[in-house]
Amino acid sequence: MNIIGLYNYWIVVVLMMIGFYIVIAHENLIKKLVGLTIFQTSVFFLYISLGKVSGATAPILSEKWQLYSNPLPHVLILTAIVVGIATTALGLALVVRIQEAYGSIEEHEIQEQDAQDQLECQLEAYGFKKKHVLSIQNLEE
Amino acid sequence: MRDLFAVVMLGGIYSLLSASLFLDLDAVDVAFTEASVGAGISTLLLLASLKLVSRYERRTRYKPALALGVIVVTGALLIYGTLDMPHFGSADAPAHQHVAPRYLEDSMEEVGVPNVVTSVLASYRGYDTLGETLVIFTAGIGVLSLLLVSQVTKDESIKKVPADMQQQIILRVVAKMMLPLILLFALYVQFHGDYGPGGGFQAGVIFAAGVILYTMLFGLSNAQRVFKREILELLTAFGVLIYAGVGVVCMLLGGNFLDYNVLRHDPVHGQHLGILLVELGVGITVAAVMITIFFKFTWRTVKHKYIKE
Amino acid sequence: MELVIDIISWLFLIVGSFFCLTGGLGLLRFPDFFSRIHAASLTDTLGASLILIGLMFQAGWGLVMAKLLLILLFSLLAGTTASHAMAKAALKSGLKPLEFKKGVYKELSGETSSKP
Amino acid sequence: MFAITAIAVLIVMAVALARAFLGPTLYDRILAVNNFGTKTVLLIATIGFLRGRPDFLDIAIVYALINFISIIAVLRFFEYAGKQTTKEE
Repeated sequence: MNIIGLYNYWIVVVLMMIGFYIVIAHENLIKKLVGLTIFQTSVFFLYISLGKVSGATAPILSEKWQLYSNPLPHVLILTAIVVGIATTALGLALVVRIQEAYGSIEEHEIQEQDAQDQLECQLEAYGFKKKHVLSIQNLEE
Repeated sequence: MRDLFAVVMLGGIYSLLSASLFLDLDAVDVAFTEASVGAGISTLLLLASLKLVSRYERRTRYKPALALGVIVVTGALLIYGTLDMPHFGSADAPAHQHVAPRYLEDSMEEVGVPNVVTSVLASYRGYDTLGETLVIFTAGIGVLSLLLVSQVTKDESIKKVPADMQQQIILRVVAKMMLPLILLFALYVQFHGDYGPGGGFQAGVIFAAGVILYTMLFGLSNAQRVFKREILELLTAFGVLIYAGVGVVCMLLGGNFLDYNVLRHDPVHGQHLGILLVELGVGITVAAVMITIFFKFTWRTVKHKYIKE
Repeated sequence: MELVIDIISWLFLIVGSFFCLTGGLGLLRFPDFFSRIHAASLTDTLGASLILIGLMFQAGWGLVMAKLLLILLFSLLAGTTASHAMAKAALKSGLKPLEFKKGVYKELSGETSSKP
Repeated sequence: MFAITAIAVLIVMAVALARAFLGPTLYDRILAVNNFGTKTVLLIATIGFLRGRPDFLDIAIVYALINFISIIAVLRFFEYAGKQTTKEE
């Protein structure tokens, strides 16, 4: 009984870890954002379950009810949800721009392109031309 | 799952489920917001941006072992941390001891609004909500500056691109019937927020959802004839201005910033007026920002299509 | 009188739940998309309406009744329209209904499968 | 009695969820999402009566609306994507 009463936190932890796993293991940026949303929702669950009082009802006062759940977490989470969607929208806008700039939303492809660009820049600084870069690549292969 | 469309759809189901769970945990306002924001707007935005990026996730090198290890360790630590937490649903948890009883007991006399969530949101913690509104405002500006489109291409091509669903007659007729109901319901949610679940955030999102429905079925150019870009940008700022303006008026009348008691002779009436105005400001900002963001995403897709053809 | 209303409302709720369950069964067990949408949308409309009417009997006159009526209106309008749009979109994208012939299901009109 | 209805609706929701996971075509998933949404509306209405506070039906109305809008959105964006893929083929 002592430990069973904590099940709400365990659900939160499991959800949080699922979201975390998606964020770190997947390379697709849209999927990362979905994972971030799941992570976010788990935090919402944590707060709301903290505010729940068993046998109580929603904090809208009426004469029939005496016991209400805690309204403070509700307020915090309500605004957090709306701020969360604003952040997600910003993230999606960034993803769209990344797609336009790199032609891909897979993380490692973006990094490869970046590394390639960096290499070219450095070589150009030392006086090499693009032709040389290509020949170096051929040698490596 | 590699099809990102399926991922987005399952995400929609997930957020419907979580909203039901919030309802079950007595958080009606939160369930309201999650239903309209999580299931509605975020699915719409994800879909709109999926249209711009590739639909399938590429099969990539995949190292689950390290990630799995990290999350198992973190999860175990977190579960160890929960062992000291108060039990689920217990009434004597520390979270219920501090300010919450005061809100529940005094809110009726001090603010006179049955929905305690609204009174805490708009009155007791008005500063916080002002900050949140500013965050949304900032996010709107961020999306605007990221997805800015030059004015020249806009006017030429916008008339040439018809709405995607021009041929769906039944949908258009039904949507026309539902649109006034949706907008009316948004207004009801806006002004009934004192007595039931609802308020500025939810109403703004529902209003935006109605406009988005119109945009999807009748085309961006028609929608932008009603909601001009300049007007939307103005409204975005105007909502924040109302909110902060109420605070400044309170200061001019001799109270503290956002202290609504001084707005009228009777403090409770003053609180009513203040909450009404503040929620109106929040609603205007949220609706304008959401519509702007959706327009920007849709405009990107229209532009891509135009360039391709 | 109270008892009569209760019994009527229970009847509506039970029948509505039954229709919902059959719809769910069809959604799970039917072989292709078009039979599934048939099962789901038809029972959905009837079951949801019955359950909502059953709840209306419990609510009595007032704001709650009005809201239930609004939900009923929305679900009638939106549910049917959404089903129509889904079926139309599926048909346009090249999904073919199945045909039952000699103990096996085949795609109608004999064309080759073009499932996405 | 409300409990029986709620359980029936919950079962159907579980079935719809299964279909959304299994669904061989994308349209099966869309159908499952739609069905899930309408069932959620019913569940919320029923839970309201079960808890004895049926004044929270606003949320059910919002669900009905949002469900419709998101189905339309999915169809619209997917139709476009489908055209695009056929063009490429």
